[in-house]
Amino acid sequence: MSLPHLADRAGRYRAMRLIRSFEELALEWVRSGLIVGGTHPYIGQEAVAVGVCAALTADDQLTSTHRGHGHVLAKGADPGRLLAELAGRVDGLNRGRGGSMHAADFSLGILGANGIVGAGAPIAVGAAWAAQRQGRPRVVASFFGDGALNQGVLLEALNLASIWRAPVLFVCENNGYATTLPAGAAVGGSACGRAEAFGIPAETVDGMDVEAVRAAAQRLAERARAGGGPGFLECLTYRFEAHHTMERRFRLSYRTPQEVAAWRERDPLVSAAAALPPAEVASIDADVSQLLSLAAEFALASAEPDPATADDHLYASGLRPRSGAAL
Amino acid sequence: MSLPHLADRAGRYRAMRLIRSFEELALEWVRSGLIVGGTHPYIGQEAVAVGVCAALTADDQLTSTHRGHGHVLAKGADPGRLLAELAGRVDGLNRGRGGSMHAADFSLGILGANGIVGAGAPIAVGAAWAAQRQGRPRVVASFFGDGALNQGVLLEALNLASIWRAPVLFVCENNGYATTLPAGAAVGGSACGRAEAFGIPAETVDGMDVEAVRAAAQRLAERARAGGGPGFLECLTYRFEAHHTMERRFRLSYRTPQEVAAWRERDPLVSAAAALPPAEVASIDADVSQLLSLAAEFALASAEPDPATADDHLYASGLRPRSGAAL
Amino acid sequence: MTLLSYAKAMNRALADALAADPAVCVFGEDVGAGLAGLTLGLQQRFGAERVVDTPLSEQAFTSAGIGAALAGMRPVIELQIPSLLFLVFEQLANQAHKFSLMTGGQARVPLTVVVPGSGSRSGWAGQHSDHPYALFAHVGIKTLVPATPTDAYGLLSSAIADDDPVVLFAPAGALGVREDVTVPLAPVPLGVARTHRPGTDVTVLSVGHLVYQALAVAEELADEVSVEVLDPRTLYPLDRAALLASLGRTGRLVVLDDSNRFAGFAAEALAIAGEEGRLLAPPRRVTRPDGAVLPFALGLDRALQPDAAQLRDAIRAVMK
Amino acid sequence: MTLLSYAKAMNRALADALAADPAVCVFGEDVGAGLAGLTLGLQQRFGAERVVDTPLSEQAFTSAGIGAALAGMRPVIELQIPSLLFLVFEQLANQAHKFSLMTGGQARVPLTVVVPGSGSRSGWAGQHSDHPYALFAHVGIKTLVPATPTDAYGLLSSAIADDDPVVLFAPAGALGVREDVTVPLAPVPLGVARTHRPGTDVTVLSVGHLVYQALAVAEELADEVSVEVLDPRTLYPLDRAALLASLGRTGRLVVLDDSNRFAGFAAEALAIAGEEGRLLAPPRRVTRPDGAVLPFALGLDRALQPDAAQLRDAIRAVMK
Ligand SMILES: Cc1ncc(C[n+]2csc(CCOP(=O)(O)OP(=O)(O)O)c2C)c(N)n1
Ligand SMILES: Cc1ncc(C[n+]2csc(CCOP(=O)(O)OP(=O)(O)O)c2C)c(N)n1
Ligand SMILES: [Mg+2]
Ligand SMILES: [Mg+2]
Repeated sequence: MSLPHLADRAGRYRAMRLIRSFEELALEWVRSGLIVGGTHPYIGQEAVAVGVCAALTADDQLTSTHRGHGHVLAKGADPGRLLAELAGRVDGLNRGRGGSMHAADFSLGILGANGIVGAGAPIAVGAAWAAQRQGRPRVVASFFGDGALNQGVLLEALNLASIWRAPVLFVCENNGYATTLPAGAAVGGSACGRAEAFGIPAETVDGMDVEAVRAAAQRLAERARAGGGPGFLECLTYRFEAHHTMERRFRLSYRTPQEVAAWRERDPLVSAAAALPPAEVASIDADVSQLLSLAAEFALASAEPDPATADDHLYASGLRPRSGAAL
Repeated sequence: MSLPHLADRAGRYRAMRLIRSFEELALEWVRSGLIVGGTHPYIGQEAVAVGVCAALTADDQLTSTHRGHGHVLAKGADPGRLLAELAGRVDGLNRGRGGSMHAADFSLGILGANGIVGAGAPIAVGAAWAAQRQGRPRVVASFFGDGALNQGVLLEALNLASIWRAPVLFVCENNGYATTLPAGAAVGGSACGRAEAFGIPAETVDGMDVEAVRAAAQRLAERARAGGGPGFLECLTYRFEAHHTMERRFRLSYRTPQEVAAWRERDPLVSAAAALPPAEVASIDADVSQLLSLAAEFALASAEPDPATADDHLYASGLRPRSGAAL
Repeated sequence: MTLLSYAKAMNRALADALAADPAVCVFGEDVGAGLAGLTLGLQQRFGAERVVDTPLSEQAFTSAGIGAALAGMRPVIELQIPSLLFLVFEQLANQAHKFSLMTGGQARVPLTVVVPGSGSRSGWAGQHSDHPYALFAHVGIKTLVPATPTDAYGLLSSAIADDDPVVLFAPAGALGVREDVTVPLAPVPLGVARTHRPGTDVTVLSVGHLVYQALAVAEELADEVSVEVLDPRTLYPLDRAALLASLGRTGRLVVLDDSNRFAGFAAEALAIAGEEGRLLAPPRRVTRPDGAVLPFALGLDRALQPDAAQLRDAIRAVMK
Repeated sequence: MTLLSYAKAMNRALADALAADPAVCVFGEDVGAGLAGLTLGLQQRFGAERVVDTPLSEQAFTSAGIGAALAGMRPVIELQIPSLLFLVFEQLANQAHKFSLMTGGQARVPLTVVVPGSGSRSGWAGQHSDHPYALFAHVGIKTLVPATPTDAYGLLSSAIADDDPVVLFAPAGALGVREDVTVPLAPVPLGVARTHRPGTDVTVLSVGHLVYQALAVAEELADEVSVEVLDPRTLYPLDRAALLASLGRTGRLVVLDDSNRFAGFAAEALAIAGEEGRLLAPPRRVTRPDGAVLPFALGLDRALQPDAAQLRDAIRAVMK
């Protein structure tokens, strides 16, 4: 059974709105210093996370990226706990230890954002392989960007998934750029062509259309769940904001204002909202806004971790490392 | 101008015979203990090294593999110095420092065998990129096996070569196995399909037919030399011997005797010899045999390196490392 | 008398772990054929789905091991060459090691990486002869170097049962050792050193196959000096208490360590001795040189590894 | 008065090298945009064929740098994150470092790898906050950690001119430093330490940005103790003579080192002091903990890095 909160169009619009508003709030918190270190905003790409997660069940898992808030929220993570994590508080998803780039909620099958481009894909393959062995009907979705298409380990992972027929849904969020480098200048051949070359069926969809993403993801996920092996979905999308909040400090010209404006015209929230009665949209928006107020309150109320606990959790076995202070 | 010693059929047969006989001699030397550590015999694959090198000029370069003797000899390295290297002597190509897996002759454009599968390919791309920058009409051939098709760095290298239009000739020696693992079980999709997916033109040839290999290599090399970008050549071949001489100690069953026998029927030397007058073949064989006697004499006459020089050449800048002995 | 070889002991530890726990599985190249000894016969016994022959994709299959570990498995990764650890350094140091802390304790990565045949294999040259255990200890990954068959059995068993990533080096120089096993094979706890020979004048802290060199030299010099031979077994976390206790008895330290000298394991042992020990003489290291790359020719290969003469000199130096 | 920032000094060293030698070239991500400062304006000046924006293929472009170096170029590789050094460990430790010896001196690999922003960047969490310089020193790759703008200029210049592979760490904690430059910028030879402050009681050997912490604490304690602040600048090959000379003056050692403690740089310094120095008191290390992974929350991140209070304690401990 697919995730209840994404079961219908209203739910999916709601999730997209939640991600958008969450990310806007996060931008504010970066500006005000509540979030230290900055974030990679997901704004513009919401239809991908929501469309893909709409094809997943609660037991399904995912691996995410440096630009992970959308995936984490779409799979159902608590926005208050995610916000608390970004602010480095003890009630954060990772107890304040992970921050934006490592946000995870294992109880929901969210195996973590990852700071290393491409690193999530082979982890997803291993988790999917384990599910096969354990006889679970589980699919593992692995999100990554166009830049990750050139990471060796991701390419190796495509092959492993293919020969193992592992139930992985590879989701390439092609937003046209790896930081400042255009995908066209970086990627020889095409995303889908690569996947197919490893023996993996691949489709390209409009990543600004949540329903199109969902439909394609559903096909590939069900195929994988039925033992048909991995699938690959390229979602053509765009990030409306900077690569990273820090980018604002630079004067960069890798994208023209015209290009950004043209993509903003295709805002996935606008088209998703258009399919719903305006009153329902307004009520969802109001709901989300309230939810985020509560999330912000929750995060602000949460304490900063005690420095004395800085190396807690370093070893799962409980081993305590030797301190770095003089004797 | 292509390498003079490989300019005609007789020269190519001669080179194949040299490799075959060299490898047989090396097997003897492994058995007798003159070569320590063993070798990865090239026997059966001679047509690939010779066919490809026949498409190269003296200024062209190559990167080789753990199974590298054939490549090194085909490009023109002195068999006596290669043998001395395998025996760890001071007159070896690498002064006895490299052995089988690192044999190199930079004066001939042989950038080295390599102990790490796949590692040569990106090195070839960099050398080819440099040639482009320096305005030299140079092609760099990069040999690797079917097993290397699953190394991330090699896949990354295909992409780099493609977007840089680097003059690289990628040569996949598909001998059907990576040690004991059949290529069919390891490689999702096909070798050529992968190269094409990165935007690189690719061909498969009969790797037991030196003339077919040469013709295809010539096409791709000339294209690359003319600025047309990299090419990929899959050569279907077979190793007649064990993966490594050490394998003889194990009772392995990954290849049936029937399969080995069927491929031995297609011995590339036999077909190459058939295209020449028998008298010429006999005279070449006698020549090669004498050449190898001299090579063996040369190698045996060469001294073992002085242990006091063990860390010579560690730093090209001449820095001497601190010893590991107590003060 | 049952003579158990080191290689067989590891094979048995893995077999016992596979038999005892369905979560244990193996990834590696040619593990079906058991070329490296570790997995000999295990694919036949436990199936190709648990003892998995992988393509030459060390990075992806090591990461897949991490993913499987996150999903409840206890994967054992076999790497054929010590330097393949360099190839998967990102996966081990940046992913496996960091998951627990970065997720605030949500995740554990019980992954064991085994290199059967670390250090020089005689004639395999520069890229196949590394002994990079100090790198893992520095990064903070549990690092084991068993010297004897029973320790190989016991430490590999404990590694697989451990909830953190562990790297186990089986030195090529010890793989052929055989031991007369009198008591049942049993797990050996991580982080506990072993005294192979008690002594009162000098502590020789020796790693892996060099334990045998230390014992031989200790015996040879027995009339001259009383040498205590201590084997850390686990390099990280190191049994500092055992080292300091031994130094408390002897007051003198020589470390015998087949890895590069600079910032290696021996450096750490000397640092600990300097901070916490009370030494009667300056300590000594016998190691590979700084930045060592082992040359191919056997005489050169040997010249860069610690030898008995160097150890004798070092012992005599600290006794002066 | 010209105030030169650390980031600008590196940028200028690279620009001067590109201008002086057509063999110098740059590979890296977003080097055209100059996001990390190192390459700012250089693609515009020297062209996209010499300052090359690469795809996210660190392993291949680092290896391509090796290939280009073998073909006569002097490539500079920029890596955006310190842990990307883990990703290319095979390429650096097993290929670049070994080529010269393995080919018997036929080949040289003049490759420079620069990480602008090593160590903690405050808020970048576990996978972006490493300071893994000891790994490279252990392996034997020339390892530089400049502390000041003029040293950043001088060491980067020397690295590019050197015929061996070099890794240069530019600590995030030093990138913002500005220096009043009075003499012309010039190369700084590798392997030569620098005394930032002379003293007679304690040698504080401090690495990178921590030099400033050492100087501040030395000043603060000036009435109490005379601290000599020594900066190795090159961690490997280390200027042992300078360290031993300083210890000859002071007889006491504290090492301040922002990397993991176990088998780190500080361990090597203590080992050398133990072997060759004559110490009046047990030496001390102030480092990150063993196996450190920096947590995200700023207070936790800071808690795992060496701080002034720890340094003060250490200095007082060796003075006791
Ligand atoms: C292996 C690796 N290389 C470089 C980086 C630095 N980096 C972080 S995000 C990024 C661009 C990623 O592009 P893409 O995969 O297209 O994802 P997007 O940012 O567009 O979502 C880079 C270069 C990294 N984190 N990991
Ligand atoms: C990256 C890497 N993984 C594993 C090995 C060990 N190894 C050496 S050769 C080999 C098989 C290579 O197969 P292939 O590429 O097909 O070449 P072939 O031996 O068939 O010529 C393996 C696994 C290695 N040297 N490098
Ligand atoms: Mg992108
Ligand atoms: Mg093969």
